[in-house]
Amino acid sequence: MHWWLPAQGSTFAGFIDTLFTVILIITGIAFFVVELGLLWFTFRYRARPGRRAHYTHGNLKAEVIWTAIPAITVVALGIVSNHYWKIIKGRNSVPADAYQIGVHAKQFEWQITYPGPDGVLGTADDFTLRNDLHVPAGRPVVVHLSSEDAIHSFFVPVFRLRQDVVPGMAINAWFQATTPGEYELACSQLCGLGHYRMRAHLTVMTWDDFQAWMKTAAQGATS
Amino acid sequence: MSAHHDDRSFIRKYIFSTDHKIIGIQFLFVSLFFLLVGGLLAMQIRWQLGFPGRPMPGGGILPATMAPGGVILPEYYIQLVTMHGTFMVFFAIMPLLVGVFANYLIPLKIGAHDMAFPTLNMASFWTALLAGLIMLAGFFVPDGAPRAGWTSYAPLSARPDLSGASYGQMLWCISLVCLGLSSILGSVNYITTVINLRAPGMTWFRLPLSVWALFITAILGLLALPVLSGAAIMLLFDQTIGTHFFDPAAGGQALLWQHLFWFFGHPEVYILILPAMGMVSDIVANGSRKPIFGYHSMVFAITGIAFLGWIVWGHHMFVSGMNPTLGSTFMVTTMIIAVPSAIKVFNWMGTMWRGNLRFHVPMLNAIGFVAMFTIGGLSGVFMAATPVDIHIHDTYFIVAHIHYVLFGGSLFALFGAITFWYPKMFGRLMNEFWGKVHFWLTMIFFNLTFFPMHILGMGGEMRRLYDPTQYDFLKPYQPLNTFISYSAFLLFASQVVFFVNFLWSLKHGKAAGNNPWEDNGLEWSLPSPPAHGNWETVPTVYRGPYEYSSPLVKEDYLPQYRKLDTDREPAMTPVSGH
Amino acid sequence: MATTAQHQRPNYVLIWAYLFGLTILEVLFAFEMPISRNLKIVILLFLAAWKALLVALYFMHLKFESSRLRLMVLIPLPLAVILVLAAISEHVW
Amino acid sequence: MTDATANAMQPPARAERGLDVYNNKLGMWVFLGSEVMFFTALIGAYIILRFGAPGEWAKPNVVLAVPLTGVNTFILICSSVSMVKAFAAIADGNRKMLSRWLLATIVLGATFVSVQGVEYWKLVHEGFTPAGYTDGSHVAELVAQGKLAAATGGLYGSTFFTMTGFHGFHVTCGVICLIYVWIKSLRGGYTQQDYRGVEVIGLYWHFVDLVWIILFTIVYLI
Ligand code: HEA
Ligand code: HEA
Ligand code: CUA
Ligand SMILES: [Cu+2]
Repeated sequence: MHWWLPAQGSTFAGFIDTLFTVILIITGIAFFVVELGLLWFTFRYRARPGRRAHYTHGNLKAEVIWTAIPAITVVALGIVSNHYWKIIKGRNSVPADAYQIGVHAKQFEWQITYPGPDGVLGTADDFTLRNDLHVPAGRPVVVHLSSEDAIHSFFVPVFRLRQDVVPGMAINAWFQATTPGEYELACSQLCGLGHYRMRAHLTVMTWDDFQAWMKTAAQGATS
Repeated sequence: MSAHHDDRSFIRKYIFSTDHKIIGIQFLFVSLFFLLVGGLLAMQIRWQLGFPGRPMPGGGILPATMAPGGVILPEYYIQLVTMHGTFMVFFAIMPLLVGVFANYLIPLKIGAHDMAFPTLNMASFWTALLAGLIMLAGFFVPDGAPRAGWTSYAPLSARPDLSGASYGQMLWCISLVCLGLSSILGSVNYITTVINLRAPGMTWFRLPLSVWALFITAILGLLALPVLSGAAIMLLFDQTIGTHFFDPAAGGQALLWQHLFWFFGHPEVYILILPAMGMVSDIVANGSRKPIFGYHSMVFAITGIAFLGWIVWGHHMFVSGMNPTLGSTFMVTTMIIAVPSAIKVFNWMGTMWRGNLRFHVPMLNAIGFVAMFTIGGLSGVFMAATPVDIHIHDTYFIVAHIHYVLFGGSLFALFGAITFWYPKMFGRLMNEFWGKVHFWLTMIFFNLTFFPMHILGMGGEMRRLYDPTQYDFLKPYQPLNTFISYSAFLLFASQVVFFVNFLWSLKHGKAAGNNPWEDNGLEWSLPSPPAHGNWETVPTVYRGPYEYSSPLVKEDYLPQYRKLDTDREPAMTPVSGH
Repeated sequence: MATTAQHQRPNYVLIWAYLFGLTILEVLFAFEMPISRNLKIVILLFLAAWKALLVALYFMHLKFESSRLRLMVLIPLPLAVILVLAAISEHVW
Repeated sequence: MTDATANAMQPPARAERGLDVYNNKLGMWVFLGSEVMFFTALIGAYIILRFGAPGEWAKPNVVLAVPLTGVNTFILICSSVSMVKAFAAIADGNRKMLSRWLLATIVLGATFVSVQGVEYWKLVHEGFTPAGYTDGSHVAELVAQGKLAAATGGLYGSTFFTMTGFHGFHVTCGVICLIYVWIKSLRGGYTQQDYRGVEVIGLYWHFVDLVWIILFTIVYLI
């Protein structure tokens, strides 16, 4: 069990985790200021006989300070976040040379369409596997997401990537895997009673392994 | 209006009453009942998550369509989650905050005989009850309860062939249309009352913050609920008469539902927190024996939250496939909403600073509120940052957030508020000792239950997941899930203390007297409980609501209705008594 | 308020004539005018808004109400616009 | 106990404190605010769906009969005038004219709903329903001839019937309330000193008229 975020498996993971840490530090400071402050006050200013509270209606300077500091912090946070957001999901974020894979979601399975050995989706050598996603590491991959019925969600924790798969919409999501290995693809949007078992194997392979796998898999699928 | 001579029959007095206080108390009992229902559903959720596939103790009484032999079925699990969320949000917390306290407090705190429209008020209660019963009926219809989550995302919710629930899903829509009607009637009433029926001298900036919060909440409810009703009606039509609003196969849009729902939904979550914040402000000032710190900025913060609340709804849809530029816009607005919340948190601390703190049970719960709401609010900042939300959206990180703001926030505030105004409602105080026991047990087990959920969420455990052990990467987390479940059971058990204390004190509590907390509000000038019509002639207000430890008087409180020699009569003349 | 309405009573028949005329104009624009579709839509919306305003100002007496009430009545409108604009942004840019 | 609780204030004798607007009227305005949001949901859904529609939307006057609805619009506008006339009458203390104008409003309103009923009946008969175009019907033929976009058929029916249906429902509620007010007026329930009921129902009625003005333009003409 991890007490922290899962292993990092894509180029997004680095900066998402960093951003997470930065926010944790900022909110952590706010957390300690508030919680320790509360504790201190409850101890320091508890009622004692003969004491009387300090009669005041506020202090403009203090209020301006504790309005301004969070305001500046969160706006800065927003600007920084937006930079990374645009890299991951921005309108034209998908790299032009991304390797294309079709992912069709339906209750309750993932149908993965590979471009076949020629590397081009929509040609005769395309083939489709059920619940078995293989992707090459070290180069951008774009998944063309489509749904048959309800809304599903394409979620790979190690990639830090999630994208809803909405019927009636053609949505692309991209990533670049870094570490070959065996992982899992999960459906993370409630899509019916079988939602909990809508899971696929995810295998990240080096480019050479992937090419080799692609050849055999294409043969296996057509024969 | 005669306050003493009361010759109404029992039915007019306690059942079909138009007295705002009775209606508030009716809401109290009904919504506590629904809170209990929601809690029982949560326990079943926790059983399944802690011990997947094992027969639930006592689960044998459930029919085989839900839990054969006590083993919860996937379809029943989704019903549990859906109904838990729906009941807690719509039928427990919202009526507890708005139904109970807007009704009970507004006229008493502004010095009015009753609501502006007492009959509408009664109608509002009965429609709400009807709505709750319709929702509950979901469990008893063929195919069982609705099962698309409390957010009812279309097209899952629109098509019985996808969700497997036809009648239940329709009942969900019908019930929420009823609830919308009830809320709108209530809001019309609260808004009119606050604007028109304030006692002489009760200027806008002498209103207690609880009234301010309830007033702003009423505006949110007035404008948000009809959007939900409209959306629910369209969804109902999709289910019944074959329209295609949310059906992409015929040109409809799945995201349309999400836009409509969250356009309602986000203001809704502020409906669920603003009244709590308002009442906490009252209680913190009282417990600190100090004027609230920065009254005006508190008011502006409430208004600011309410305004910003309308333009952040897209933060629930960051990864929904919505236009990414909108995502950026909503991220910024969402971030900014932390600012007025910060003002409120720091002003509560400012109120306690150099106070003379009395730790009565309401005060403990109010401090608990500030502490827990802060955690929940801060976890909101993680989700507001779009890149981070990509990873934690729809995981237990969100579930943790929900419960920190709604349980740690709203419900703690409610425990405080109920204890605080209980003596006014029933003439008796709740037991102090058991109140403290309840507070500490709840505080401990609440955190043990919900804090670890952040870890689960970071690890990627999805929400609404029947059986996490299906996934290899979640298997290692199972001990943590089991731990959470044990904590949740103990959390529920701790609520028994409250339950017993509440009921026991009705009869055996210490007699309260008019003003047991030495508070400044107008309601404390009345006997406990106040008679029908509240006042012979409405009181006159001479000052703001938070004059604690004022140098003008020897006591450490100075009620709004107390006239000092130096006070002048307010310019507004009282409404002629009759 | 009743008293104000008494003192400054608008000519209701005139308003009626306006509404009638504008409706005719609308139908004409919708079907008889050889103008571009977008311009047509803009003109039609403008005419509809004009009619709606007439009803609100004169029949509902908003013209004679306090500015505070008028302001209050306006609150929902920006919300409506925000909702629709955000949701169609998908298809517009 | 008297029923006097908070409603005891009689205009124009004196308004309550606050906005200088008496409770019932303020309450109605506030309620209308929620009505705006309700119609925002319905009309907004229509606009959003129409913008995102995969095919072209139906041209005006192909499925829906604009002349008939034009007349109906005229009727509803007239009913607004008769309503405001009723209000003016009682403000002058003329109770007889109040009842007459109210009756006229009721008749006009009922006519509007009836015409709408006829329209619905005709449309459904021609094959245009909330669920789309029924097979083999007149409208389906239009689609076959290419005069009507097939892709948006379902949405067109869904949005049209929902929006106009709920508007019609509001008119019907208005008529029922007006009948109540009318009966009360016959019994002398309104005087020059207190005619709140007339003013409040009038606000509602004009609002419904206003919604129709918008609907007529964006549903029938654009
Ligand atoms: C009472 C209810 C309530 C409240 C008050 C809030 C308050 C906030 N919420 Fe929450 N939210 C919910 C109830 C609530 N929420 C619910 C029920 C859901 C889930 C719905 C579902 O999908 O089922 C949800 C989901 C939700 C999401 C969607 C997550 C997802 O699905 O991916 C987001 C994303 O931005 C979010 C953000 C916020 C933010 C930024 C606030 C802010 O208002 C919080 C502001 C408060 C603070 C920040 C703390 C105090 C401030 C300080 C101590 C100052 C210092 C702070 C800084 C410098 C940062 N919430
Ligand atoms: C106010 C709101 C609220 C409250 C209080 C709670 C309380 C609890 N919730 Fe829940 N929860 C939600 C709102 C709330 N929840 C929402 C909105 C969701 C999302 C739903 C969705 O995904 O659609 C959710 C989802 C949710 C999940 C995620 C399920 C999933 O995604 O698969 C879980 C899992 O553990 C959970 C657990 C619990 C537990 C253990 C409690 C415990 O705290 C319960 C403890 C028991 C009580 C609080 C009852 C006490 C009773 C009384 C005090 C009555 C006294 C009576 C008298 C005096 C007459 N909740
Ligand atoms: Cu597919 Cu959940
Ligand atoms: Cu939100």
